[in-house]
Parts: sequence; structure tokens; C-alpha cells
Amino acid sequence: MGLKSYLSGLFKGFYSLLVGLRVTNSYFFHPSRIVTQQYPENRKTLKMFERFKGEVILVHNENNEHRCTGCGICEMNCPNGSIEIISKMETGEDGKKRKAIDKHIYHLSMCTFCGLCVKSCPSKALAFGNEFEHAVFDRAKLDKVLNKEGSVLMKGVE
Amino acid sequence: MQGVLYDFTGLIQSIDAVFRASMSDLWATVLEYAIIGIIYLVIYALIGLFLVYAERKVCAFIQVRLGPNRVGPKGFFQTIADFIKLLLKENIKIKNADGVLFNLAPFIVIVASFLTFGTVPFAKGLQGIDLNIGVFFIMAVSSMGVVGILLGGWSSNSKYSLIGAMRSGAQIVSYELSVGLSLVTMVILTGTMQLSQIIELQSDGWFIFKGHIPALISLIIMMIASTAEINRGPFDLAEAESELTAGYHTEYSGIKFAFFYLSEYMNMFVVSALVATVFFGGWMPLHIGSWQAFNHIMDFIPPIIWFILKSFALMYVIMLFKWTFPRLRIDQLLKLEWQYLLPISLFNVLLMAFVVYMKWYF
Amino acid sequence: MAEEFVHLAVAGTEGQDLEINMGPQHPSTHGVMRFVVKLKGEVVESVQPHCGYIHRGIEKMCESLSYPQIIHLTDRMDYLSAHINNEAVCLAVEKALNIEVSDRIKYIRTIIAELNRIASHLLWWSSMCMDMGAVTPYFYAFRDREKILDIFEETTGGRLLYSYNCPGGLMNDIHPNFQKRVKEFIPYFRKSFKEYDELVTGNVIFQNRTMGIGLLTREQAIAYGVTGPAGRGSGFACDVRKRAPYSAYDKVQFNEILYNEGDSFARYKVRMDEMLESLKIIEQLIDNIPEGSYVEKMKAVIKLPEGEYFQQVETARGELVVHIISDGNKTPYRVKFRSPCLSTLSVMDLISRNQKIADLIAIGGSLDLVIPDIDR
Amino acid sequence: MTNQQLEEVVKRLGVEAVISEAQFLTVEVPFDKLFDLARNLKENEQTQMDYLILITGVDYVSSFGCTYLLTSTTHNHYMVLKTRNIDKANPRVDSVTSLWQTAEYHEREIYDLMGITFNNHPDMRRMFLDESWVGHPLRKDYVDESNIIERKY
Repeated sequence: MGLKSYLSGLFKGFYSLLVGLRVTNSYFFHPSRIVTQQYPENRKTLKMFERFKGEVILVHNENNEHRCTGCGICEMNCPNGSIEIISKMETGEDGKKRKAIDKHIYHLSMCTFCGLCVKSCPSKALAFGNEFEHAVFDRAKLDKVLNKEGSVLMKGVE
Repeated sequence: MQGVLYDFTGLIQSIDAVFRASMSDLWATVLEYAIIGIIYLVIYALIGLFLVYAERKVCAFIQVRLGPNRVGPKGFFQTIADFIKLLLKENIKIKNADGVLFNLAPFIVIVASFLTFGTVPFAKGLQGIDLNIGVFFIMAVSSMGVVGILLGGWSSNSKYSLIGAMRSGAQIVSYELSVGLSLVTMVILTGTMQLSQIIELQSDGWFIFKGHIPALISLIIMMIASTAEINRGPFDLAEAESELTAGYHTEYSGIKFAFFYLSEYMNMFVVSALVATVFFGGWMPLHIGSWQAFNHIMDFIPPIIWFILKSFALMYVIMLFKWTFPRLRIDQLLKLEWQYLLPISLFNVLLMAFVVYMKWYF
Repeated sequence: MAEEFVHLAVAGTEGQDLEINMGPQHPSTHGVMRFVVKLKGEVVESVQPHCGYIHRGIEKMCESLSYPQIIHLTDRMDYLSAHINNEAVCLAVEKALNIEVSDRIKYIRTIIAELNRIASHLLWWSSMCMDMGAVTPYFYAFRDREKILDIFEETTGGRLLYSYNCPGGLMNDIHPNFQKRVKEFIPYFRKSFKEYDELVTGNVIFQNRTMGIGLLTREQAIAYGVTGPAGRGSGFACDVRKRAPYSAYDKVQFNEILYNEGDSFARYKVRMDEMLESLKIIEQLIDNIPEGSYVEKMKAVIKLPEGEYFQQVETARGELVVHIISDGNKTPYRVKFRSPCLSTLSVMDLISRNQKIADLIAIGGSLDLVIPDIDR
Repeated sequence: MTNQQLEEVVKRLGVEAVISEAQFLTVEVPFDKLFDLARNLKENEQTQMDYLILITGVDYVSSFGCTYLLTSTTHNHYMVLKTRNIDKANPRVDSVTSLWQTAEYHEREIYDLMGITFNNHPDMRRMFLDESWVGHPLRKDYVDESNIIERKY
């Protein structure tokens, strides 16, 4: 190794280190570039994107009506068996007996958010909710009944 | 004489006189030792804890994060909480570990760093012990810590620890040379090894300016080599988190781990204090030759502040090293020392001797 | 006691071999993977990988699931290029059914696949730097990856596992903000990319750690089936996007990055250059997304005609091949995923012999193994 | 090379093979002739199948089969090698590890999950599962009541 290459290697190496130091140093003196989000504090301003897949919900309107007919297509499409539908027979206003939903059970603990239930639902009853704080102390709490107490099928949905 | 404004010598002497007047010489000495010891312990722990906090904040800011911010204002008490946690933690007994050596190792490490800490001159008169071979003493004692690291790695009956300890041994043996030589370079210029005298000599300008080129080279080598000697990144091969989990202290827990941890930071402090003392005038304010007015203004800033500022600035540089560079490999580490640093510092000693002989310094 | 020492001395070098387990819990294995490493001092004598810690039997599960249902499982193989895995299955099914999807679908798939590739390479970059002991790059890369994930989240609803593809198209149309955000991201990324180069690529320590380490020749790369950036770092032109173009790759201009050195640094450079190349692809497509439907009309129950179907795609780690054997039912008879990481793993022992432990980590970083992809 | 030319090459090699054309040219050979044909395909100047992409082990209920997807890095043509009718009681095929090193891990995987043993394989161990695992999960008749949950539909 010649003295020249020895020295040039030394200085080049040293310079490359200084270049690196300049980057980190500039970050230290520019705290405005910090990107940390203070999570529990910013809960109020924290807004998820509308398509964010937090959980599956059964959409209810203000009259406590939903669009689920209890057909069971979502149950069939779910790859993990995280949806169970318990249906009942109900007499409609026209006196005809038809299938209706009793309980739409959703096992959040098994759901992989593939979106097949929402996509396959023929009456657009299901949707993704933005709730993401799912931590609970009891696993049983992750088994949810999606249709609210006393809710009925929206008129005009077959 | 400059620096009289904040001279602690008189204060210390009068305290000493009060003690000696009220009791026998023996008791006065014992009591003074005890008090100084306790004060040093407390300062040691406080500086150590603050450094841990400072390092975490510095690295957080570099890494576009906020760092600790939950315990106390701006997370200031985070390290105290951590320390309490470490105190309460279980001291795990390692199966087939060599019990005596395993327990001894952290103490050796912390005693070594504590001894060096005793010689740090904080301000005029504020120095634990002012040896006339101060520089040499720090050099000698600080390398004792590696014994503790070797013992800790060897006795904990873990392969990772063993590899880490062996690396550390090889590393410190070689980098000691460069640290020594760069200090020798400066000693040639100063003509003394007593830290207080070295500082006094810089009352009309720091040695980094006085010694110009050789002093600058020596400073760079000193910074690199001492970073390696205190086992900090990018030379933290003994710990090498991604390779050896935690290296030599993998098996330590609780307060024994805290000893290793604390001593690492304190070694960093001592090294920066030493560099600040030898190159940047320690507690001596910034004085420029004959600018009397400027020098006077500078004198009003207490020397302890000067000292803290200088050593913290140097520590920031060492931290910046750690958070910027990737780690070296063991053979590269040795290559850097034997192929680059050692020849350069040997050359530098000659250069400095020549400069001093020709009186080319200011 | 004395006898023991004598015995040790007689045993010679054999007694001095050190066998250490790296993993399954180790800071440098990117997942649960165990390497039994034989060491002589600092030098690695052999590396024996033990996998299967997270084997989930995806191929077995696929045999009882219908084709749309398989897709969400492929997310979980190479979770860092989830979209590209999805695409592979979808393309295979579409090919079997002879469905030609519209250009809009192709363009969107390609853009998202390239964004996915950048995100994956960013994560690789950060973790490789972390393996080498530099922690700071990790945060810079994650900061920038976050921007891509935001784009994904807005359009697909997922941050890591998208499940955005379905046979015949996409789950939903791109979000109205998609194009705007992507166009904002490109110059932003180019700027931070300069910083990456300054911080790591040019760094003398980094170059010394990677150059000449873990040499893999072109012949070895082909024989061991090392594809993706690791193979291209050895000069093996294995880019499926060039060799067998799918989606919109035949409509764009881009270079296949090839380096002939075959060391860790070459693999590093391939990935770094590939990120810029991906940006170029995105730039060509983002303004030209044609109008059209985001999903083709498909039957409610997808049944593949009897036969065997192969589909190759280029994930961020190499060549993923989906091999579907169908017997005409709605569930496949057998599905095989040729995961790039399994083949890449097989050179680990070869190229890390006689290197130092630290090199082993650097090599592991440069190969960019994703353990769930190996185990499946 | 086009599929037709490839077909001719295979025919010239004189192996009793059933050749059909699907997505790629598919050559079906008896499992004891597989290794010879594979070696010929690799070493033949015209084919140069130097890159083995994948090996799939298939359980055809009555027998086992293996599918090899081969390609050439110089000519960029593909070919599928297939073998069926591997005895279920004692499934054994010649290993191609000596031709393509990548086969080592792929064959180990097949051995592990499908239970096909490969002759002359350098390291015939299980890949993913524990050595004490009973059975080979990818077989169609594999029963594991504790780990496999049957879906209702």
C-alpha cells in the first residue's frame, strides 16, 4: 500500500464520516422535524382514514334499522369462521313467513380483515368501522353481537 | 491572577481548619474522607443518571423522536424511575456461573470508573485528589475496568458473554496505546501531568490553540480512541447488541447491571472531562491572548459552568458518534488502531516534540 | 481436575469449537428463526438454519378454501410485500379463467406493487442498518415508510396486510386522494433518499463492513435459486418483471439493476437503486391511469378448470411462484407457493463460512429474509 | 426456444415421456427415469435448464407425484417436468440436488410435509416440523383432530 493511497483512503473515509455526522447533527438541532405522535393525548384529533379496517360493523340508521336479511352469505365467505349467523323465522306485515336475523355474531379475535364479508354482502349491510382500540382483558368480550338490541330490518331491503 | 473570582481553595481550606480545630487530626481526616466520599458518591450517581437521560434525549432528537416524556416534566425523572426499577429487580443467579467472580465483576468496573472520577477537576480547588501524575493515574485506573468486563463475561457461563468479554479485552489493550500516546503528545507540550497545573497553564489560551496542528491531530485520535476504550458505539463490540444480544453483561440483572450501565456513562463523562481539561482548558474560561476586556467578561461565567459546558459538548460528540455510525468488525477495529491511529499518533508525538523544541507553539 | 485440563489440551482444536444458537429469540434474526452457528473464535465454521417455528400450514389451509379466500392467507407469507403476493394468486386465477383485466386494474396494481416494494426495501434498509449497529437509519426509514403506509391505508384500508386484490380486479377503487398523495411522496422520497446515501451508503465503516463479504457467484446464485435483489447482486438477471412481464410492467420503461460483485454491498446497492427505479415506474403510470372499472365481472363462485397453473411475480425478495393444481372444484386441489426466501436461505451456510460473526449478521441483513415467507 | 423445439429435443433424448402442452410444455416421465432426463435437460446445449424454480409434491390419493418447474437463464424457456405414480407405501424419488442445489431445501420441505423420500439427498431431515412429529400434514389422508378444524361448509 503506497503512502498516497493510504492517506487518500484515510481522508476519504474521514470525510464520509463527517458527512454522516452532519446529517444526524442537523436533525438534533431541528427538533421541529420530530414526527412522534403522542397517542393517548391526541385521541381527539386522531382520525383514521374512512376505509380503515378496524372491525366489521352492521350499519344501523337512526331508527335502529339495519339492512341484514340473514342470508348467511357473509358467513359462507368468511375464511376463518369469524361470522356466525343465527336466524329466526319471522312473520312479515304481509303475513308471509320469512327468514330474519336473530343474532349476527362476529368473532373479532378470529377476523383477519380480508374484507370478503363486506364485499360479498348482497344488501350492503356490513361495513368496516374505524374503531381500533380493541384491547380487552377478557377474550369473551371480542365475540360481538353486531345487530343492536331491538333493531329491525330496514324497509325495502330484500 | 485570573479565575480568583470563583476560587474554592480558600473555602475548602477553611472547612478543613474548622474540622481540625474541633477534633483530633486523625478524626478530622477520617471525617473529611467520609464526607468527601459521600459527596462524590451522590454526585457520581446524579451525573450518571442525568447522562442516561441526556443520552436518551439526544438520541431521540437525532432519531426524530421525542424520547422519554412521561415521568416528570419532559421525562426528566425517567432515569430515576428506571433506577428504582433496577434496584427492585431480582438478582438472578446463573446456573454454573462462578459466583464470586460474577458478583465481583460489576464492582471492579464501577470502582475503576469511580477512581478516575475522583481526579476530575470541576473548578479551582474543587478536585477530589490532585495528583502530580493525574493524567497518568486516569490512564492507569481507567484500563482497570476491562478486568471487570473480562471477569463478568467469563464468569457468567454464557457464550455470548464470553465472546463479548474477549473482544473487549483485545479492544482495550490496543486502544490504550493510542489514548496514551495522544496524551503523551499533550504532556510534551504542557510539561506536567498534574491536572490542576495543566489548567493553570491554559489561562492565556487553550492547548488546542496553542499546540495547533499536532494538538488537533492528537484531539481527533484521542476522541476516537477513548470512544473505543469506553466501549461505546461505533466501537461497542463488547456489547454488540445485534450480534451478541448484550455481550458481556447479557446475564446480569438488577443493580449489578445498573453498575455496568452507570459506569459506561461515567467513563464517558471522565473521558470528556479529561479531554476538556487537557485540550480545552478544563474549567478555565475562554481567554484570548491580550484581549483584557473580553477575558474579563469571560471570567464572570463561573468555572464550573465552563467545565460542564465543555465536557457536555464533548459528550454530545461522543453520543453523535454512537447514533450515526454502524459498528465496526473486530478485525477492522484492530486494523484501525494498528494501521492508522498508532502510526499517526507516533508520528504526532515526534511532530509535537519538534514543535516544542522549535518553540513553534503560542 | 488436572486430568480434565490435560484432556482439553489433547483434544486440541476440536474442543475449542463454540456452538451458539442465534435465535429463535435474538435481536438480529428478523423473526423466529434459529441458526446453529459453529464458531472457531470469531470465525464462523458453519451455519445450520432451523426453521418451522412459525409454520402455519398455509398450503394445507388453502386446500379447503375457495380462491378469493386464499388471498388473505398469502398476505401473511411475505408480509412485507403483501400486495404482490395477493397479485400472484389473482393473476394465476385470472390466467386460468382466461380473463383479461382492464388496464386500469393493471395500472393500479403495478403502482401499488411498486409502492409496496419501496416500503419493503425501506424496512429492509432500516433493519440492515440496525444489524450493523447503526440505529438511527431505522427511524428515518420508518418515518418515510409511514408515508407509504398512509397512502395504502387510505386506499386499501390496511397498513401492512392489504387484501386489496381479488380475482378479477380490486376490492375497491383507488381513493380520490391517491394520485395526489403519491405525487407528493415521490419528490419527498427522493430528498430523503439523498440523506440515506450520506448517512449509510457512503459511510466508510459501512462499506468496509459489506464490501467483499458474503460472496455469491452468479453460478451459485442460479444453482441455489437465489432470486430477487440478492440474486441480481450476483449478476443473475432474474427479474420476473423483465423476464415474464405481468400487469403493466410491459408498458413501462425501467432498468433491471444488476451488480456483478456478489457481495453484501452489491445486494445493498441493488435494493437502493431499485427503490429509485420503482419511483420511475410509478412516475410513468401515476398520471396515466385509464378510466374504467376496478373489477371485472366474475362468477359468484369461482371454479378453475382442471389443470395446473403457474404464475410468477417479482416480490421485494425475489421470485414468488404460485402453482395451483385444480380439479375443477371451487377449492384448489393443491397450492404450492415457491417462496423466494426459502431458496435464499439455502445459501446462508455457503456464503457465511469463514466470515466473522459480525459478517454473518451483515449477510443475514443483506439477504433480507422474511421468516414467515420461509415457513409459510 | 419454442415449446415445439423443446418437445423435439425431449423426444430426441429417447425417454419414454408423455408430452402435453398446457401453460408450459409439460413432460411426464416415470419417476425412475426422472433424474436422467433432468440431467440431460440441464446439460444439453440446446435446453440448458440451469434454474430449478420449484418442486411441488402432490398427493394424487392413489399415488404421489412431483412437479418440477425448470427454466433456462440463457434461453429463457420454461418446462414442467412431472412424475406420477410414486408408490404410496414407500414413496422414493431420486433427488436432483446434485443438479440444482436449491432442490436440497425444496426436497426437504416435500419430505417433511408430503413424506416423499429422496434418494441420494445429502441431508434428508424434516424441514419445518419436529423430528418427533407423526405423519405428513400435506397428505390428503392426514388426520389431526386437535389441529385441523373442519369447516361447516
